[in-house]
Amino acid sequence: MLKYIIRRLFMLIPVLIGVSILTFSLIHLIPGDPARSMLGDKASEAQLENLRVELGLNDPYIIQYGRFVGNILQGDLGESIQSKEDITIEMASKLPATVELTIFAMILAMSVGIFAGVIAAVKQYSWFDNLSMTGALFGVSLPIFWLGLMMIWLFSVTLNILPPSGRISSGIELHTITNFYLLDSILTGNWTAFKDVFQHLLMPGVALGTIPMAIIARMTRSSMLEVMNQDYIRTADAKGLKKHLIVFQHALKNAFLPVLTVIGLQFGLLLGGAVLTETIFSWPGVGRYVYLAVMGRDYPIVQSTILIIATIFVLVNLLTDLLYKYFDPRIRYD
Amino acid sequence: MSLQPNPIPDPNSIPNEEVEKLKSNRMWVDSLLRIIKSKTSIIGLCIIVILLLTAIFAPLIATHSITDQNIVNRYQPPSAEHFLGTDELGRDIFSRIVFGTRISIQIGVIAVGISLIIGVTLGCVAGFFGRWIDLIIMRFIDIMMAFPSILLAIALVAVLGGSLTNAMIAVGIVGIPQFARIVRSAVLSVKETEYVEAARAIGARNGRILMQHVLPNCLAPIIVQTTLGVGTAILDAAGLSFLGLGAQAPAPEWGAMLSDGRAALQNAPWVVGFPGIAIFLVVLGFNLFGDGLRDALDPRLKK
Amino acid sequence: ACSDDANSDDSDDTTDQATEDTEGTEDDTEDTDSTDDSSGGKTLIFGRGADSIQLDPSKVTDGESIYVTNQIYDTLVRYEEENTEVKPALASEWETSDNGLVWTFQLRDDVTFHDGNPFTAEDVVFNFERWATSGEFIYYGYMFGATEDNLSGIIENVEATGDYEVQFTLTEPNAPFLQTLAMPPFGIASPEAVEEHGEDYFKNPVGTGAFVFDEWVPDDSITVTKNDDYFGEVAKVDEVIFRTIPDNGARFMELQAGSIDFMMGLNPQDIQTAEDDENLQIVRRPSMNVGYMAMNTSKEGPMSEQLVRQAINLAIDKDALVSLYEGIGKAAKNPIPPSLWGFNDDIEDYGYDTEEAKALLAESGYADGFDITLYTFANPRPYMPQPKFAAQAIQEMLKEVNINVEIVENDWDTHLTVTENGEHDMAFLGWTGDNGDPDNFLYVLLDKDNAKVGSAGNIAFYKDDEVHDLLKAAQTEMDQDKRTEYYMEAQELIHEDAPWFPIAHTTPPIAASQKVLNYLPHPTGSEPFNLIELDE
Amino acid sequence: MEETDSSLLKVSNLHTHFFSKSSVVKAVDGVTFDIKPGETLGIVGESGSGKSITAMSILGLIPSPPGKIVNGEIIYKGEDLLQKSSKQMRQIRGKEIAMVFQDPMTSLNPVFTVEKQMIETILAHEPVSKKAAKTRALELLELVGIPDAKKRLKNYPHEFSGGMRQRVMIAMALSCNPSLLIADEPTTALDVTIQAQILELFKKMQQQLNMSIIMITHDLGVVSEVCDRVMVMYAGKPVEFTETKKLFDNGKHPYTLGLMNSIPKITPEKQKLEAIDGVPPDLRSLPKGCSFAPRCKHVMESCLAIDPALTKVDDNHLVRCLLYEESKEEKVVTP
Amino acid sequence: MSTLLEVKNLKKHFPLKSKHMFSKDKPVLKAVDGISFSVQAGETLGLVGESGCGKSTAGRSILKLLEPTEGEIYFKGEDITSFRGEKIRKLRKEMQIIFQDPYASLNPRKTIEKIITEPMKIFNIPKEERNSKLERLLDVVGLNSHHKHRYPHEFSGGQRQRIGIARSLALDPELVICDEPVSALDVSIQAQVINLMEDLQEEFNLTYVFIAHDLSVVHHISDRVAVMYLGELVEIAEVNELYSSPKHPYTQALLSAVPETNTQQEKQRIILTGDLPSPANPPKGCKFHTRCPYAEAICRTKEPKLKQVSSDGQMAACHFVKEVVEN
Ligand SMILES: Nc1ncnc2c1ncn2[C@@H]1O[C@H](COP(=O)(O)OP(=O)(O)OP(=O)(O)O)[C@@H](O)[C@H]1O
Ligand SMILES: Nc1ncnc2c1ncn2[C@@H]1O[C@H](COP(=O)(O)OP(=O)(O)OP(=O)(O)O)[C@@H](O)[C@H]1O
Ligand SMILES: [Mg+2]
Ligand SMILES: [Mg+2]
Repeated sequence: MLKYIIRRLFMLIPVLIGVSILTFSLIHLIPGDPARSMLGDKASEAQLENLRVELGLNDPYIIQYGRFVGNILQGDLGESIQSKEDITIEMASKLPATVELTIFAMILAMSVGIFAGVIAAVKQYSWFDNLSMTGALFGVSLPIFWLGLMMIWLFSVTLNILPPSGRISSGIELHTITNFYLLDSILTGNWTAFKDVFQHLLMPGVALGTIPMAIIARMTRSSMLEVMNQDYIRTADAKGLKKHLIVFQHALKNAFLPVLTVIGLQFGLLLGGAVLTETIFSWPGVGRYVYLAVMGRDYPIVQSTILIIATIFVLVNLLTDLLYKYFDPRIRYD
Repeated sequence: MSLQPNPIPDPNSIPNEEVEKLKSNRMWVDSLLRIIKSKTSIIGLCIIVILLLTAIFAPLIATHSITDQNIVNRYQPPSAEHFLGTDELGRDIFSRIVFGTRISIQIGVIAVGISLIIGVTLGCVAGFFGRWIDLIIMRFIDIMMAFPSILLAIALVAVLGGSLTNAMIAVGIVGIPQFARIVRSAVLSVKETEYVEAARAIGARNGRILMQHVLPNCLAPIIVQTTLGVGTAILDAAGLSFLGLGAQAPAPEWGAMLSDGRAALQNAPWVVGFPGIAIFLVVLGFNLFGDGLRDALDPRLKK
Repeated sequence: ACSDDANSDDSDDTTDQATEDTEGTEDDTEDTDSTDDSSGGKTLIFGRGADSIQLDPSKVTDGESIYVTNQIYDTLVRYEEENTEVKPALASEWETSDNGLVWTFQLRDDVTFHDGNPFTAEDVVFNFERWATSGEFIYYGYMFGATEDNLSGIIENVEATGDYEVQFTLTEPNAPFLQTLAMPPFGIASPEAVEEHGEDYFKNPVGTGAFVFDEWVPDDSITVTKNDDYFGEVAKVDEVIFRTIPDNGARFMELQAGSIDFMMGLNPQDIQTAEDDENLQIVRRPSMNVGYMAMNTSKEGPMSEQLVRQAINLAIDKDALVSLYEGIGKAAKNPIPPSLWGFNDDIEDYGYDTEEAKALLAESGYADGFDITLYTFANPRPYMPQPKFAAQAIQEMLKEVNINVEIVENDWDTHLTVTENGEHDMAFLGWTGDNGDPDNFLYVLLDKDNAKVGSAGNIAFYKDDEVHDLLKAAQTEMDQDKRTEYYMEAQELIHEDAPWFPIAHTTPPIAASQKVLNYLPHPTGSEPFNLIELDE
Repeated sequence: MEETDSSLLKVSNLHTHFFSKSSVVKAVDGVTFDIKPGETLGIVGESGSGKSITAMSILGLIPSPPGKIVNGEIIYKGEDLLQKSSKQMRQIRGKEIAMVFQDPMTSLNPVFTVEKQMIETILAHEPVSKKAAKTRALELLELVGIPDAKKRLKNYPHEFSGGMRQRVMIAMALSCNPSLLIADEPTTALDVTIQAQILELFKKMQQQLNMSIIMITHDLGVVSEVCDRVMVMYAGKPVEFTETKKLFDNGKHPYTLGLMNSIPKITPEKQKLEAIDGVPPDLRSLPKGCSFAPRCKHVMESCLAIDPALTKVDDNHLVRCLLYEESKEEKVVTP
Repeated sequence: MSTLLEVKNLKKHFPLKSKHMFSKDKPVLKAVDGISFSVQAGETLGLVGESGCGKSTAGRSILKLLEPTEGEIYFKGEDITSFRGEKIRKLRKEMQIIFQDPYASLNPRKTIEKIITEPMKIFNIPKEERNSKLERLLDVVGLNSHHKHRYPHEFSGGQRQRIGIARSLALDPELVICDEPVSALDVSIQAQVINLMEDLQEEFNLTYVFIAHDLSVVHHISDRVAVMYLGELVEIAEVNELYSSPKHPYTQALLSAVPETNTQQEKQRIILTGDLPSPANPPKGCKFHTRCPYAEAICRTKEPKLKQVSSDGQMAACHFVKEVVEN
């Protein structure tokens, strides 16, 4: 198993190299002058040129790429052109924000999605099935930016029960340890903060989690239906096992495997969706960070963020793959 | 005991050339029938048809010009004059949404066209020829898949510049891996079937096998993915426009309209609300229909 | 687009300061009845659209940075609370030689930096030397005419002529010199801190101001705390938090929900809502800006025709356009705002007359109209809160006279680059005054000196020798009446030539909770918060 | 069917239909048979003739919707299984009546060990400890002839060969000492040599445990090897029901005869096979009259109109054919 | 009779995934591991064996649908082993195959007409000829010509198998390899197809290699029978010879395992113990020794050769053939 993991990690290398090349070259095709972004509109051409030399923007691409990869391998993501802030440090606060949001959304999506999918499959054609699958279909068709705005309109503007933006209210003190606020508030036993953080998470979490939730529900249902038609379920029935045992043990464990793959893929959707969600909810995470950087053509930020997100995504997929193999005894590791 | 030979005519042998000819299209007709039988896919189909009709007859349906402004009358709530109210420049939202259907269709067709053509070609080649070609193509697809799609689209639009055309291209490119993978796996499974081997056994060349035997049998997943892909493309392009990376003013693109209306969310929620509903309905239509198609074309359900 | 909403009005052409000192209205009402459950002190939370870039004011041009540095630093002199008259700050008095070349400042002797070091004349010298020896300090170069070859510009020498006396020697007279020294970029930093932190000084600012820098969480918040030893009026609140909430709408909702106390960058649409809300108030910043549409006069084709430019001025319904500002804008007829001295109120605006416009177009041979580009930008600016809507409105209006406008939207940086390169036919832009001098508008925006392709401030590329002569004369003339006369005449010429379609002067609205008292927004775009009180 | 009382299971006039929007599939349409304790009953018929559905009906495992038992009685040990609640049926399944399915490759849950799958059956029906259940599982595996049973218990199904899996399935079916074992084509998916092993195992088990077996198959060879009595099914109906020996020596129904003649025999002299013409009917639109009539060599005018009843032609010999109705002694079932 | 097909020492090994990238030994699955036999024109050679023993692989290798790993194939005296590309395509005219699965072997998107005429189209047979041939083929396989516009899914399994047969006959081949053509069919239908194939053989003077696992079917249709076990031939003989006096213990066991409808005589059963070993990891020596009731030391080490065991050409591969005969 360990060997297998190592081998799989090994196999990631070409993908990651490809990803880095693609990221690097994409970003370098972006028009606009990073030097100007940094110096603002009152800088002279000479000042701009100085900065270009300083940043090595005039070097051949190959050299720039080499430097880019070299730095990243040393854990140095570079500096923001605009704020001069060390990107590695900024990531330390932004990445947890995004990861917290994505995980929250994913947990939401998984718990509701899997539950609804299982019930819908077991009670095929029942009102619950119809309702939840209609809901799921609506879910995959919703523009999440619109959903986000409508939720703000409803819950923040009209009902005024949920905060429209941010991770935590200004007045609330939270001693951060992990930068996952929910976790931190639990660790420090700060329940006021916990409630506040949770309220802040709710709307962006729902907005972000809706599509994966819908997809997971549909996938779970169809996977369950397929499994429920399998011979071994008939066998379990013929053995006189209790219904819940059949559904939640025999069927779900088998049906979960394809769902797992989907969950892995959904992480990509979440990470991408974070750009929209974080923009709408002013969530101080990586998604908004990269979006603002794209708009301001802050090369180093865009490069390293996209690379990091892609790497995370690749790792998550690796993880689901490994879990898949772990759950499925049929797969061998050689 | 009567021992005469079987006097019962084979019910299959009633000679009727005409009927048989008619039946020859039964495969598609059957699928179609199945689609029509499903309520949800009919709803989806209706939405799509309405969308198409709206796009075609937009000038007849729209009650106002889409660019005519009436700044004094901006942010009017829905009324008899303006069914869905007016926007920030006093333009009629209903008419703009009506004309927006044209843009949506354009997005769907072009973006999915790009994914379809490139994706299907890559998937076919990879699946059919296998070996190193497959390896190279699939590694490339893997790399593309490593980027969350919206992020990749944003990066692409950032490179190409924000415009509707570029947004469509970006969304199209982002959709390639999906098609490539679906087609490849379909090709792989079809390639192993006995009828492909039979084709080889009767001396058919690769080109013939691919075009006559493999591809036609991969059509179902391609059709389904195309339908669903149109919905996704519209959604993604709207997202890009929402971020200011897609359609440019004064084009009545729904995502852009929604984005422009944001500032008035508190005072004039309809400016945000209706374009969003329009996007939702259209995407829903394609999803419903795609789902119906999937069920209808799924060989497992054919029995 | 959405980027516009994400960034609020960061008035990055803005500078300045209006701190306070003198008479001590010292009502030390330091109650603990603040709304916040934190330290028990009064916390003022300020919502804004973007984070500061650097907290070293001499290096930045963006308004978001200035809001914060304005709290931390003092300048030698400062503006009055509500206008750009100059009054003492770190310098208690000053005099100038008759030829206007030597300026001598007497400094206060009771000032200490936040790090405990006393403030002396040497510190002033240190700061000016720092700025004058590197190209990094953009505003210095810009205001004092520094170039690559001459990094110190018109300031020949800065010398400590005593512990608390400093003398500036200029190479030529400069009418707005004192005004300029009041600008926030010239806040005096602690030399020790600058040397200690080196590259990272911008994250660890140390000044003499009413607030002490405390903490900076990038893209989230910056906290400053009250400086109890402040030489001027000690702040009425214990702490100010600058919170970054990119979306205008969301920020306003936070205000409505009470989680911030006041905010900039209000969507015009929300003004009415705020006014209707009994817990909120709208404070309007006095106007010292202009938003305009420049026409590229040096480009071959219709824009080079004076008649066409006049026709465009006639063809746009300015009142309707300005009504898009939802009451925060006033129609502009001149390049400078009416609040500035030298404003020519005798000029009559073109008015809205499509027939006349058509006639002019016909006269210039464009009866059938033409195709033209209008460059605009995504991010809202204080002088143009919704450039996208304005562009579409103009596009539609010009259609009436057969002018077919293609809108080209770029984000802010790109917009600057392409317009400076003169790629546009017409382009939106605006200006917020830096120091309250008409020169800061007219010379910068409409003189032929500033019409160089690639770095133009004059993006109409308007090159009129008569105007140039007038502006040049006004620049070196020290007599204000004469200068006024020159500017009046220049405005008339400009009106006639119509290189611009001036749009509006805005009074950028600030929405605040009713609890916020005594808040006086300054025309230059930012102000120290030490006078603000928090009720309840 | 005189000795009703001595029957372990008596199915009478069973009708199981599948309903779809446009049609009704009469998968089982009037099946009647009984089985005595210790007896092996064979059910033969071509694919689709309703064999499996009959078995599933007995166990109450018809997927519903679309399936429904529309008529009939299933009397097991004197009680009608059709009247039982689903909870009661669960207690009967696996304990009283166990089942072995056709495809050993897919009938075991791939994600659980064999041990887990075996003990859960025991634990579901017997009040024993987990440990006892494990011991029992081990015994059973040894009983069905799995070498190295102790180690094999920990294995997953995919680690077994087809024959071994079928043994596991049988062991599992036997775990609660059922009185009736229904084996649905237990050897069809296996190779001949393995089939021989499994059939041998069945015989052994029956002798040791004295249970009744319903052996469903389409292979007349299998029937002749293991069954005491046989029911031949065609298009959802029994067409002949008798002792095995009688069937092979003195089969009566044209379908039975056709079936026997279409099987090539390993005899030195080769004869041309006598195929049955045509194809089995579509169960959605059965022909009027006898379902077999369109393929029957002996078809008569009346066959097309009258659906014959199962008629006793001899001791323990029932046939559903008009050819024999003339000499009818007793009508057993009127469908 | 002339020899139509001769196979010498044919091997087909499939590469298996190696343990890791750099491992030296490339594991292979020896699906067919050195079989030799010949087929006379006009005869039917039956090929039997249990599932996975390599019957289909052998058939496909002969047709060169799979590239043989080793060995030679002579067709009409010509060595076709090294044929590539066009040359193989030419061969297709003379060698055809019928598949096991009547559902999977017909392209569901093509009408019957297209399916049957496709081979002729590929070989550029003019349209009129194609059409008349189509009618004739439909007729001989017992299908109604009105069915030609239908799609495969509208036919029953037996009918589909007839379509497959018609397709394979479209080019007038001499040799047809039948890969379990009746295994998937119901007994009553099976008989129809077997009868049809027999008739066709007579009519078109076909040579069959008939692959099956059902011994009685093979017995019925074959002139000679070859028995395979784990990729190797263990016995080959004239049909009655083989069935009446099988020489190899595997053949004996196989025959005894067939359930018989004949209730009269109880026959002697040889129940083999254990399962078929995996072809990826076959036993050393005689591959059958793990299940053979007569196995001795030599069987575990030495691989027996196929050798003649009786005067009329019966061959078997067993060290103890003589003793077996005596038993
Ligand atoms: N869920 C279902 N819905 C509709 N029809 C069904 C369903 N299940 C079975 N049938 C039909 O019932 C008939 C009898 O099926 P059954 O499985 O009993 O046949 P069988 O005799 O066991 O055949 P085989 O030898 O193929 O297993 C078939 O025609 C089948 O199509
Ligand atoms: N393409 C392939 N790659 C790897 N192994 C293969 C391939 N084709 C067949 N095999 C293996 O070769 C062996 C022989 O297969 P083959 O299909 O020839 O057997 P068979 O005798 O026809 O069996 P059956 O009766 O099941 O059809 C099997 O173990 C099979 O798994
Ligand atoms: Mg069955
Ligand atoms: Mg095979």
